[in-house]
Amino acid sequence: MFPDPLNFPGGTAPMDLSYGPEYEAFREEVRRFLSTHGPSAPRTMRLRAPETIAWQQRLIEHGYAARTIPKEYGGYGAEPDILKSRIIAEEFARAGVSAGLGGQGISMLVPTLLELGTPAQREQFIRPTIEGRMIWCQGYSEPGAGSDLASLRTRAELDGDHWVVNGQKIWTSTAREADWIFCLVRTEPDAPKHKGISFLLFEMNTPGIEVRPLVDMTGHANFNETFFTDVRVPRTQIVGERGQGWQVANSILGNERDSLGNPNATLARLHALMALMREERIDGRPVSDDPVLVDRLMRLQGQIMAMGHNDLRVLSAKLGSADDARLARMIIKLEGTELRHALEGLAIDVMGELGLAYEDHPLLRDGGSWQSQYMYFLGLIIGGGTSQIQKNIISERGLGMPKEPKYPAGV
Amino acid sequence: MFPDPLNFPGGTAPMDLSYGPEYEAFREEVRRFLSTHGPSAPRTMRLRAPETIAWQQRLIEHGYAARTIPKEYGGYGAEPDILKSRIIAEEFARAGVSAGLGGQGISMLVPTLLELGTPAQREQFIRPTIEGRMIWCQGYSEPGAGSDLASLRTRAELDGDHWVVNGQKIWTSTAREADWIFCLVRTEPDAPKHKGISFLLFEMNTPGIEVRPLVDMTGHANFNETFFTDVRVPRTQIVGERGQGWQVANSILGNERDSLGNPNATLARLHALMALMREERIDGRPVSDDPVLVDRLMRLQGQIMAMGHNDLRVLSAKLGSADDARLARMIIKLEGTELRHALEGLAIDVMGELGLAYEDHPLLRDGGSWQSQYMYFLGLIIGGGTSQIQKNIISERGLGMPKEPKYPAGV
Amino acid sequence: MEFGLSQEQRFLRDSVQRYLSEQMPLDRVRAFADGTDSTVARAGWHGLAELGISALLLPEAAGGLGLKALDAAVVAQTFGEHVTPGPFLGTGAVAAHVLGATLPQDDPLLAELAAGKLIVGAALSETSGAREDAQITYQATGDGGVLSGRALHVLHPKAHQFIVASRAGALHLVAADAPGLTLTQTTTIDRTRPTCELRFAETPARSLSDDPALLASTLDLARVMIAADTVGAAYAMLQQAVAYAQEREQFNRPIASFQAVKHMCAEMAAALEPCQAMVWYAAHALDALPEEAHLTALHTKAHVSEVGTRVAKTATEVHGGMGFTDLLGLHYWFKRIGFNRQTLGTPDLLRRQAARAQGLLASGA
Amino acid sequence: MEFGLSQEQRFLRDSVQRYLSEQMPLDRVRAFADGTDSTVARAGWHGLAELGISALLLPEAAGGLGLKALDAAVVAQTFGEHVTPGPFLGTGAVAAHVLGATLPQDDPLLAELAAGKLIVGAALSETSGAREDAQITYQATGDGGVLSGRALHVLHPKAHQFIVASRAGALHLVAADAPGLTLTQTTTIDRTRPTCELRFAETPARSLSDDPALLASTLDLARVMIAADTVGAAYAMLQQAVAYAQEREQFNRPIASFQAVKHMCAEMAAALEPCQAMVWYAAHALDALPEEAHLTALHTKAHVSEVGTRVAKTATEVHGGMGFTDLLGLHYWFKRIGFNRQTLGTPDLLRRQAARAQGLLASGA
Repeated sequence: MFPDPLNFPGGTAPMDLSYGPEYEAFREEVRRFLSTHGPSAPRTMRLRAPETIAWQQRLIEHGYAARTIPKEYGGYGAEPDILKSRIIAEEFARAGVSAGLGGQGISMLVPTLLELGTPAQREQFIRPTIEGRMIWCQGYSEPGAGSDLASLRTRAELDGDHWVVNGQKIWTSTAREADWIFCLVRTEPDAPKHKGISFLLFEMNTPGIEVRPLVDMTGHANFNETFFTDVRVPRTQIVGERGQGWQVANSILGNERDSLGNPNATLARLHALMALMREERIDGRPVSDDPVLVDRLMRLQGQIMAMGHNDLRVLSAKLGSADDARLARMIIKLEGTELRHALEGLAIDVMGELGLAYEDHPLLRDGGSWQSQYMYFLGLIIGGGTSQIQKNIISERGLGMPKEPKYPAGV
Repeated sequence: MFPDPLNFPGGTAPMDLSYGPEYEAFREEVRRFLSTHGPSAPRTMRLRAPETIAWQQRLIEHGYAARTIPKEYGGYGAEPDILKSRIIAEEFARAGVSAGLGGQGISMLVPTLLELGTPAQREQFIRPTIEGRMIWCQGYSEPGAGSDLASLRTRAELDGDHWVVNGQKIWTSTAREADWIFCLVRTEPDAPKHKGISFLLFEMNTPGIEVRPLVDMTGHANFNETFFTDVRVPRTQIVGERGQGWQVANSILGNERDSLGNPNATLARLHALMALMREERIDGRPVSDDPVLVDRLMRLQGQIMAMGHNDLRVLSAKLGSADDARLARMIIKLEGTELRHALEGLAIDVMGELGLAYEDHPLLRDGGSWQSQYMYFLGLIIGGGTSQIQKNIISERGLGMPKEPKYPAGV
Repeated sequence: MEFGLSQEQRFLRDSVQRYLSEQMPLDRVRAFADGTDSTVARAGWHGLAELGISALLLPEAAGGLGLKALDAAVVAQTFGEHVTPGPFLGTGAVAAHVLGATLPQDDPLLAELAAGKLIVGAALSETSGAREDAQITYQATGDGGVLSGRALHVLHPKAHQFIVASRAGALHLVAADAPGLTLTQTTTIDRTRPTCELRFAETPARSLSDDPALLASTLDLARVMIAADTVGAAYAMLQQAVAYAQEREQFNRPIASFQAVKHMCAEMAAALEPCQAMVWYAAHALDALPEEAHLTALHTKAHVSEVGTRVAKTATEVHGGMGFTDLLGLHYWFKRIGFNRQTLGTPDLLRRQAARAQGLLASGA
Repeated sequence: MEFGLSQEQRFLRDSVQRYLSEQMPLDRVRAFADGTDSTVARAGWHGLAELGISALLLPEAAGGLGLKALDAAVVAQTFGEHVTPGPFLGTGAVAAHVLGATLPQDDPLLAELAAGKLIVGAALSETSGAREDAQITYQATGDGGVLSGRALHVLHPKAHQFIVASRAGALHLVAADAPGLTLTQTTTIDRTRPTCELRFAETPARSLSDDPALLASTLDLARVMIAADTVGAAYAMLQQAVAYAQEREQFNRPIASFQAVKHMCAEMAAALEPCQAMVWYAAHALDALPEEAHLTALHTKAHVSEVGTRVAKTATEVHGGMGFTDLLGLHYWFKRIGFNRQTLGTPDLLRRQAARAQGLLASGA
């Protein structure tokens, strides 16, 4: 039987959506910083640009970036505090100021190294990464290993003091810009599939690496394919032990999933859609007076409200409320990406034939973001665990239903 | 690869939706019959009532019931003619006159006996069945054998010249009225499950049979449970050989599936719903002026149109057009029952709180049919092969996708 | 920052759950629904009154517990979960809210209400899309005033008093035995919640409020309570579906191991889980976030109803033929969710109100 | 009684299919779409003209084949299936229908049209929900007349002539090089079908028809053709999804063996299969059932668009990440279906028209 959602343990303190005086003081501090320094922030955080690196440095000094990274590795060294992180994100978003560099090096590799890296690895990689001087890409998925990531085939064989890597990765999003890659490779071909993988780090300028931009349905190359031919990687550039790469990678995969259904971003899009509907006219009449399209908008608003409230519940659970909110967390990626896709799709209908406009069309609305996001969110429905994988997880881990039987390899 | 729907063989004659002069003459003949005899038809065809049997007899004489049953068994003895059957159905429906008795004896058992019964069985059963003097019920499903019908456990063991039947059937719709039952029982417990079943016929007044009405969510007992305790059935009352019951039953099961998505009935409901929307008022304003509810109505009308055209295609294929319309036939039950359920549900929303009215509520609309059909069609989505089974069939037989692996018995 | 139930709310929920599991199991609900024991609802209400449910929303000064909408939502959800008959919506929620705000705190009616002795029905439906041109008008007379007209889909036919919303947005209190009042019981699909039609012919009535804001807050409260009831009922259906799928075997395996069945359950859970947070938030907004309360209440009832309808259908399908029969009683939850959807505003009507509240549909369509 | 395609229609379809498979495979479509070979559409149209496609709907007296809307729908469906660029909609359908009905049968334009030498664009969008207050007005002058105003989302920017619908419901013919005409190419998501904006400043125009019925039948025809295109594109996506699922292995089995994937494909097939019959019927209604033609055309484009959108999304999901990339080119079909949905009336607009055509929404909302 699944954990009874009607009888979860429950909370201890009464409902209180304020963050409390300490946090409101912190919020004021962030606002002061933003009013002082915000105007000097770069509009776009171009990788490696001096103004990017300078802004990133200033953010770290004030504890708005690399907040919980220890000082010895160049971070701010604060204790983790979910509410402060949220306040920072909220205030920077409201002010329209960059809250610092993201990217898979900072969001995924650094936490991994802090947990499982050697002291030498932490020393070598964390500081330049968080400071924006070392750019990473992630080498996980392969053409033949998507939902079934653990079946990956890129192999690395020891040859003296080097791993020799051969194979192909896909969806390597910043491969063209990256200095380094963190990469899952098969090092123990005879072990069961989850136990034959290792987690390697290597430079992208190593001979034998070819990166090809991967154009997607939006018409842009948001991702790449990366090919390895006899790429020689020093033996020590491994995180964790040989064969433990699957666990190393999974120690941080969870973080990625939560972020795909960001309710603040969705709410911002809802408001943009409302504005669009007030401006857009059909036969001279504003779409905001069209009962059928407005009903679709209201349906989405109801869903977005529910997801926003769900997000508060998850936040509260992370803060230690007695409600574990397990199911509430688990459904975010599935519901959040579908909702965004539907929202962007409504905007296209709102615009009628102008909903087809793209790129340099003179009547393009909102920079074409409705059209590109409609497609991009279809990509996100698929990426990071397809909706089918999400439903497997919800039914198995969330509701306690049995797994499908495994097929033996090679059948 | 599934049969390419874009490259099915195609037809031979140009599109022509008229039935042609021969059939229009036949239609005139049916109309003449209806204007002459229609007024004397019983309003409801109560089983066994003398007026029912008299009307059934008159229909058979004119070839409007038991049309293709050979004369020697009491039928009219015509060649099968799908268009004539359709014209009969259309004209009787239009005139609101009963087109004769239905029921599983006439629709399922009689065709089975004609195909697989012994001469003695045909002689004994067909005439009284089609004349409405012998009522049948069907004993197929069991509490433990629904989607997986072939796992049925009601068993029959030979004891001298008799089968001794023990077990339980469910969904036996006319069990309380029936004289006889046609029943699937397990006679070869050691054979593979599809090969251990036999098709027996026995009287419902045989000692050891208990019928319990099965109340369903509509509040009525549309079905029954039927229990067998040492029911003794003469050895000869078997159709086909021992162990061939599965094939005997499947020789006619297909007929049932087609009928659950009847587009004419759905169209009649759509028109009734339109009428309801013109009459019903919210705050004094007719619902037919409510853009959102009308949009839902129009969505359904579009789907119903498509299903009606699909039905014409299937009809044409049965008449021998080169288009085999296999997929078109296969999807009718799934789409048709879902569509009806949605249609009845819209009517409930149209009525607002009066959509809850039931039975003797003084403001009940249309006899409460919207409410009861809403629930009944949920039953039909499940019954006769659930939507999940339908989708398995469509993907496997329609699209050529692989079957799921079978689990060994007893695991 | 704390989003969720407090320890007190958890105790409240657990005590109601325990009472309902022990005293109002499905066979008692059935007995009430099929008419074999018409005392079930009243007896249950008396038992619940002992737990304080009838006094929950009444001010402490009026002998109540002075609890909040969120506490009431917690209780309403358990009623949906157990398909509990009884007058909670009209009496425990609407009457406590309206009478607590309008009667003198020492009015004996309030003490009776708190004690669970006074049952109050609610005639509010004409505020949410009037049918049959039904409406109520109030006329002041020398010694009070009289109501005339007709109210449909009135909750709690066995009430002693009825709270009645007039066309002008005022609220009135009418005794069940007042002259000129005719009550006709009306059967609906949900036998756990009887309804009636009231006809008023210059029926004496006590005027409670002329303030449209009180009517508005009453409707907000009632709609959030209904949504909470639906969330409880839908969770109960999901749980039953998962449990049934794990027991039921076809093709030599539990049907819970079929990916199609798993995904049906996952889709129910994914749609339903945010509804839990939404109902908590909407109830909390009634208590503490006045600018958000109205819009949130509208959206909560609309969205939760849509999800509830889908869960009700899907959970029934997971049960196969058994779901369609009366044997498991699953249809009580199905009909409860249906009743909640239609009562005090179908989703489309509520969404239209939500749009108007935000300045959309300004042309009046 | 015969519902379906005749032998001739099947031959027509097969010959177009063969031509497109051989001469317009996906790499040619890509070359056109990414701008590396802008001649593909024109060259293809010339090749199709040799098969008679440009003459299909023109009367025999005008040098055409005198075929019917059903024949044209068969062809349109193959274009959708192959995501074929080219001027079929504006030239092969709209222009053949309008010019064939309005010009003298010996007008040299008709012979050029039949031969595939005359490309005609179509500026009809303002009839289906005008945007940006765009509209065209016609003013008669001594020696003909002039058009003023603006037309958005005009099909076939490389046309020699444009058929233009005026605000009054009249139809006009304008040469691409007429004085006072400004053409701006406009990029859309679907690179297989270029569009432009036209601005008219007292631009001389030939008046073709004042009859609103001709405009109405033109829109009915165009919408059925678009629906047929969507059905072809959606079948192509379904077929690709089924084929991909059978090739692609994950967890040591073809993903086609997962019940979730099977059911996604089954749902696509179940929704799409009736659309085939619907398009045939709608086209046949244009040819032979005048009382049904308009309503059927509205519903066909609306319903097929909704199904198409669902199929486009689901088929992409079945392809997993590959569906999102440009590698397989699946997105050409996705965008084609999207283009068809938005062009000449989104589903909600068409449903509103369908409702009005049946006397619903009489209050004018």
